[in-house]
Amino acid sequence: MSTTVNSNAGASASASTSTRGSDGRVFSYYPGCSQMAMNRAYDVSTRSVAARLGLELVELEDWNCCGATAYVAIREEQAFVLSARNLALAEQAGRPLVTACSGCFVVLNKANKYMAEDPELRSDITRALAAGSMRYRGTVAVRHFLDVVVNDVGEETVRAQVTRPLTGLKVAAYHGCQFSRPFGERADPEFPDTMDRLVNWLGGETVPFALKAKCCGGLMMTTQPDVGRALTGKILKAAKEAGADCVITCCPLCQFNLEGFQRRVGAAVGCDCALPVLYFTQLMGHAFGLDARALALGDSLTPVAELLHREAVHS
Amino acid sequence: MPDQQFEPKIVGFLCRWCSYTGADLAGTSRIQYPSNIAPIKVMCSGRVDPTFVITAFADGADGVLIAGCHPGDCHYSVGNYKAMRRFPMLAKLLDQFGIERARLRLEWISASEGHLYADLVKSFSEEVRALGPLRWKQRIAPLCESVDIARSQAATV
Amino acid sequence: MAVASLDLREVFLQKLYSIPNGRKVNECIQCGTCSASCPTSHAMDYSPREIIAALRAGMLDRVLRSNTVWLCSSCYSCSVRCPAGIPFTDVMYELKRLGVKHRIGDKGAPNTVMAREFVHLVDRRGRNHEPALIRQYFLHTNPLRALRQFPLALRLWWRGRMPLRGHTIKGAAGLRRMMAAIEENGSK
Amino acid sequence: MIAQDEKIGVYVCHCGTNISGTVDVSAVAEYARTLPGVAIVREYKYMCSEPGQDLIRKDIEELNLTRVVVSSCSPLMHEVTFRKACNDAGLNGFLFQMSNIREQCSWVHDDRERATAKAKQLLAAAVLRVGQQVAMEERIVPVRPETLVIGAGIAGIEAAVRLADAGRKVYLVERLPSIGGHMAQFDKTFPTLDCAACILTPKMVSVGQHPNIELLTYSEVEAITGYVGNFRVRVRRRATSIDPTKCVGCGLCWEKCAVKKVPSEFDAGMSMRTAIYVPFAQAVPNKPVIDREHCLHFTRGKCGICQKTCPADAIDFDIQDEILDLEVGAIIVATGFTLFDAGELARYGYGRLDNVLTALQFERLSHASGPTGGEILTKSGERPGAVAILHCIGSRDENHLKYCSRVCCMYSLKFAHLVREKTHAEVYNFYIDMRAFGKGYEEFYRRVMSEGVHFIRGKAAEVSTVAETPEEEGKLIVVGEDTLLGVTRRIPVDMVILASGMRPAEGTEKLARILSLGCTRDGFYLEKHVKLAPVDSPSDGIFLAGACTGPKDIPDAVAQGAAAAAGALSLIDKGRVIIEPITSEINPEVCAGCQLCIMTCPYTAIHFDSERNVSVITEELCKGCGTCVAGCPSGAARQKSYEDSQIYAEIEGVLA
Repeated sequence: MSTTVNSNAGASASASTSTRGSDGRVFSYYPGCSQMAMNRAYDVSTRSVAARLGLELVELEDWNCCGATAYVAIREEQAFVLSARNLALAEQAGRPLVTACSGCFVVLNKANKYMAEDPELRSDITRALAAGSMRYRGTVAVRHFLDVVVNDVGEETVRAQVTRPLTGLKVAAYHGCQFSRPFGERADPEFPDTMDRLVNWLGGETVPFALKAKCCGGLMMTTQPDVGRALTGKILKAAKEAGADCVITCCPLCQFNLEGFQRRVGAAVGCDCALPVLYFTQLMGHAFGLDARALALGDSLTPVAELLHREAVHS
Repeated sequence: MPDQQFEPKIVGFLCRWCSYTGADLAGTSRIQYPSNIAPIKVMCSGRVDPTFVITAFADGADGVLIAGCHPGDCHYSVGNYKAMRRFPMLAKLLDQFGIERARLRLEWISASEGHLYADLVKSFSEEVRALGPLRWKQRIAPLCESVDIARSQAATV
Repeated sequence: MAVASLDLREVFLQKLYSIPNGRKVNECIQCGTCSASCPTSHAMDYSPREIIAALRAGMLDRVLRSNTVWLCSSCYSCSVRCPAGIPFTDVMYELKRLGVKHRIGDKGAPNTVMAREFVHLVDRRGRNHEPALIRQYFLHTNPLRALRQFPLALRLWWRGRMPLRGHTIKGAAGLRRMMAAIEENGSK
Repeated sequence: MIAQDEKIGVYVCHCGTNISGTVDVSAVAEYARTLPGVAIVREYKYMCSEPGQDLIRKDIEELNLTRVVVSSCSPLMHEVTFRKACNDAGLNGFLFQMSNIREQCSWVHDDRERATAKAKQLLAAAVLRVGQQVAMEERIVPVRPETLVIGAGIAGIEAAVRLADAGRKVYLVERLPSIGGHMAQFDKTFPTLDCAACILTPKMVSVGQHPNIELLTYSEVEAITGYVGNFRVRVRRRATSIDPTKCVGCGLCWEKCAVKKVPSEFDAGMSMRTAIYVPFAQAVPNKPVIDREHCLHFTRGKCGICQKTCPADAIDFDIQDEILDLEVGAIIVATGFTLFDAGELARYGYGRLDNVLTALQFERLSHASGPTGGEILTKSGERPGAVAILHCIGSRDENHLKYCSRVCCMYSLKFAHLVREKTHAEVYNFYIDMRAFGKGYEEFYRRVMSEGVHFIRGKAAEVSTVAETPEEEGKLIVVGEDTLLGVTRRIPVDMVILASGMRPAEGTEKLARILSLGCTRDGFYLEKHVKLAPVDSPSDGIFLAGACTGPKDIPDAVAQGAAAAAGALSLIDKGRVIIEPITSEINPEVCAGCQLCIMTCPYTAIHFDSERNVSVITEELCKGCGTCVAGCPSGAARQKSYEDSQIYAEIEGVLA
C-alpha cells in the first residue's frame, strides 16, 4: 500500500514542477555571453517576439558561461560544471531552460544528456556543485528558442501575429550546425526545415538552400581566417545563387561570421558576397509589425533595415 | 560500499522459447556476465508458480528472476500476461515476509536478446549484492512456522 | 623521439573510453565518411579518418602534432554520419585537451591562445566578454593583425556592439569553489 | 529425495575445450560422485559423438543404470540426441536430464573457479531433478500431407515446386497480385548476366499450372493454430473484383481504366499504372485485380467503364474478401525482404534530387520491359555521361542497418557493367569493402574492373548540387574520400544509383506474432540454429527460406527454398511426429472444481465436467505452457516433464 502512496506523491510532485514549465508559456531564458556584447540584437529581438507570442522569458538569475566550445577544448569536467551550474539554477526556478544561441544550446543539452547517461560524471559534477552549495537532479529540459517558437507555439499563433506579411521576400534559411546536430531531436540533423516553416507562416518564402546546415567556420574566422572565409563564402555564394534576398540565422556566431566579413569573404571565393543577414527573430518581429528599435535592426552590419523597408513597400 | 565478499545466489526461471534461448544466445555470442545466476528452464513464464519463488528464497536464494517473452510475443499467446498479473500479488507476499521487492524481478527477454540477458544479470546481481544476503533462516523463518506455510500462502496467490 | 609516451597513450585511451561511445573508435571501418563530410578536412594534415587510423596504430604523437584537431569547428557532421557511431567531435575535444595539457602541437597555437584566453576570462568572471577576448587574443598572437580588424571593431563599437565593461556574476566565488572541487577530483 | 536403489549415470562433457577451457571438468566429475544415487561418473571429450553416446549405452546395459544425466551443452542442442541414446539402450528417454554447462556457463563466465562452482550447481540440479522424473511414452501424432508456403518470391516458388513435384499438395500464399517477388523486377542477374525473366518465368508458369499447387495470390495469412503436423491456417483472400473463371486476361479493362496515375509498385514508381491492373506482362496469374484504394468506383461510387468494356463479364464489384481455413502439416515461411528506404539518408538526395535512383529503380530502368524499354536515360531523356554507384546505403551503419546486406556489392558491379555496356558512360563505384565471395563473383569483379569502371575506396558522404567549378555546374556531385589517396574527391555525374540494403519485408513482425516466431534485433526471423539448422524455425514444423532470415542472393534463396522443401517433405513423408509429453493433466481426485484453470488456459483446452464437478484437459488441444498448473490452488493440475516436484528438486540443486 505504502508504495502506491509514494508513487502517487512522486507523480504529483513531478507533475507540478513540469506543469509550471510545460504549459509552454514560461521559460528560464538563457541569453548567452555573446548576446550581451556583439550580438545583443539577437537578445533584444528574441525578447520582443517572445512577448508578442505570449511566451514569458524570465532571465535565468545570475547565469554563467555555458562552458562553450572554446572552454571544452581546454578543460572538460570544468566545462560540465559551468553547464551544470546553469542547469541547477534553472531547476531551482522550476522552469525549462530556453536559449536562442545554438552554441549554448548544444553545450547545455549535451552536458544534460551526458550527466544523465554517465553516473560517474554525474557524481563528480554533483560533488563540485555541492562545493558551491548547489544541486542538480537532472530534471531540466534544454530547448532552443527556434524550436519552441515553431514546435510549441506553432503555426496558428505565429500567423495570428503577422501584420506585415513578408510577401515576395526570398529567404535563405541558414540553420547552421548546432541547431540540429549532433542529436537531431526536433529537426533533421542535415536538412532541418524549422526556419523554412516559420518563414512560410510569416508570408515569405525560402529558397532551396543546400548548404542550410553546413558549417560557417565558427571561431576559425578569427583563428584560421583562410579556412573560415572559404566556408562562409560558400554559404553566402550559394544563398545568392539560390536567389535569396537575405539570409536568416539562429546562432550569434553564424550571424557574425556571415555579416561581419562579407568583403574579405567575397574576395576569398571570388564573387560578390554582399547580402543582408539577420536573425530569424528580427525577421519575425518585422512581420509582427515591431519597430526597428525593438528588433535592434540598427545593430546590423548589413543593410537589413533597407531590405525590410523595401519589403514593407511590397506589402 | 557493498560487501565485496558476498556473492548473491540468484535463481532464474527462464521460459524455454524466449528467455532460455536468449540466454543460450548470450553463450553462443560469448557475452560475459556474472555467474551468480542459475537458470531453470520452464515452458512459459506463466508456469512459474509463486511457490517456486518462495521455495527458492527459502532454499537460500538471495534473488529470483522470472523471465519470459515480451508482452504480445508469448509462444502461448498470453502466458506471460498471466505471469505479469501474478507478479504484483507475489510482490505483496514478499512484503508480508519482509523480503525486499527488489530481490524479485520479472523481465522480458526475447530469443535474440542475449546481450540484454547479460546486461540484466549484471545489473540484477549488483542490485542483490547491494541488498546483502537474504538470511531466510534468521529473518523470515521465525515469521512462519515452516516453509510449507509460506508455500501454502504463495499457493493462494 | 616520441613525445607521447606509452603512459600518455594510456591516459588518453582511458579518457577516450570514458566518453559515451568513446570505445567505438575501435570499430572504425575506415570508410572516410568523416573526412569527406568535414568542412575543413582539406586544410588538415591528416583527415579525421587518418587520425583514427593513427590512434589505433598507437601514433598519438603524430596526431597531437598535426593541425587537425585545431581545425575541428565542432559542426558534428562526422558524428551524425559515422556508420560506426564514433562521436568524432568528442574525440577531437579529447585530443585538444590532451595537446593543451601536455603542450604538444604548436600548429594549433592561435586556437590554443583563443581557448586559453576564453578559459581565463570565464574563470575570473563567470562569463565571456567578447571584446576583451578578442583584444587578448590578438595581443597574444599577432598584434599587427589586430590593426587590420580595427575598421570592423569600429563599426561594431559604433553600433554599440563593443561594450567596454564586462559583467562578473554574483556567484563567481561559489563557481570558483566548484572549479576547485572538480580540479581536486581530477588530480586524484 | 532419491530412492535407495537408483543408479544414476553422470557424464560430463569437455566439448573439446569449449567447456574444459573454463570449467574444471574433473572437479565437476569428482563432485558428481558425492551426489545421491550416482553410480557412475565419466568425463569425455565429446559426449555427443558416437563413442560418447556409446559410453552411455554401454553403461546402461552393463551397469543397469536407472537414470542418466549429461552435463554438456544446451538441451535445445542435444537433448534429443541423448534421449535417443538412452532409448536405444533400453532406458526410457524421459529418465534422462541434461545440464547446460556450456551456453550458460563456460561460454559466459571467464573466471575458472566461479564457472566450475556454477557447473557443479547446475549438475546437482540435474541429478536431483532426474531422480523425480518418470518414464513416459512419447506421444505420436499423424502429420497431414499438405504444406503451406507463405511468400511466392524465388525462395517460396522453389520450395513449392519441389514439394509439388514430389507429389505433395502445396498452398502457396502471396500478398501481391502476382507471384515472382523481387526477382521478377530484376533485369540481369550477377555474375552470369542471364536475364532474370528468362530463368524465372518458366518457374512461375509451372507454379501456375501445377496440379499440386493451389495458388492463393492477393492473400494473407491471418491466423494459425495447432502444432507440428496439424496446423490450421486462416487465409484472407482479398477481393480482386474479378471472377477468375470468366476472365481471359485480354487487357481491354486496363486499357480503358480512367485512373492512370497510380505509381507502379512493380516499376518502383518509375511508371504509372491503372486502378485495374496486372502488375507486369508475365504475371502469374495473368488476370487483373482492382486496386480499391484508387478505383473511382470504390472511391467515388461512379465509373464502371471496365465492367462495361469486359467482353467476358468477369468484373464484379461486389466480390468480398474470402476467408479460407486450410489444414496443413508443415509451413514454409519465405516472406523475403524490402529495400532500405534511401529517403532516410537525406544527404544522398533521394526524393529530393532528380536522377538519384534506388537499386530497384535502376533495375527497372535497365529492364527491356521497363519504363524506357531498357535504355538507361536521365529524367530529361539523355544518356548519362557519368554515373556514380554508391555502395552500402543504409548497410553496415550503426544508425540504420548494422549488417552487411550481402548482395549490394555484386549488383553494383552488375549495374556498372550494364551502364558501361549500354551507354559507355564513366562509372564510379564508391565502396567501403568489396565483398565478392560467391561462385564466380571475384571473377566478375575482375571483369568489371577490366571494363574500365572506376573504383573509389571510400563511402560517399553526400550528393551535392552546389557547384564549385564550372565542370560541376548542373551535375550531381558525389563527395567522398578516396581513402587510398587520403583525398576528398568530388565527382560530377549525371546519375547516382544508391545501392540500398535489405531489411525484412513489411509484415514480418506481424507474421512472427501469428506464427510465434522469434526475430533478431534486425527484425529478420531467427533460425533454430544459424549454422546447423538454417531453414528450421525454433517451432517444429515451421521452416524458413530466403531473405526472411537475412539478406540473400538468388542462389542462396533458391538453395534455402529447396532445403526447406526437403525439411517439410521429410516431416510429411514420415507421416507421424513425436511430440514431447509436456501437456498438463488434472487429477480429478484433488480438483476442487474452482475452474480457475479454465480461465487461464490460452487454448480453451480445459472444460468443466459438471457431472463429476471437475475440470478436464483435452490433451490434443493442450500445448503445454503449464499456466493452469501454476494457477491451480489445490495442486490438482500437473504438467508432464515439468512437475512441481521436479522443479523443486532443481531449485534445491542449484542452491545446494
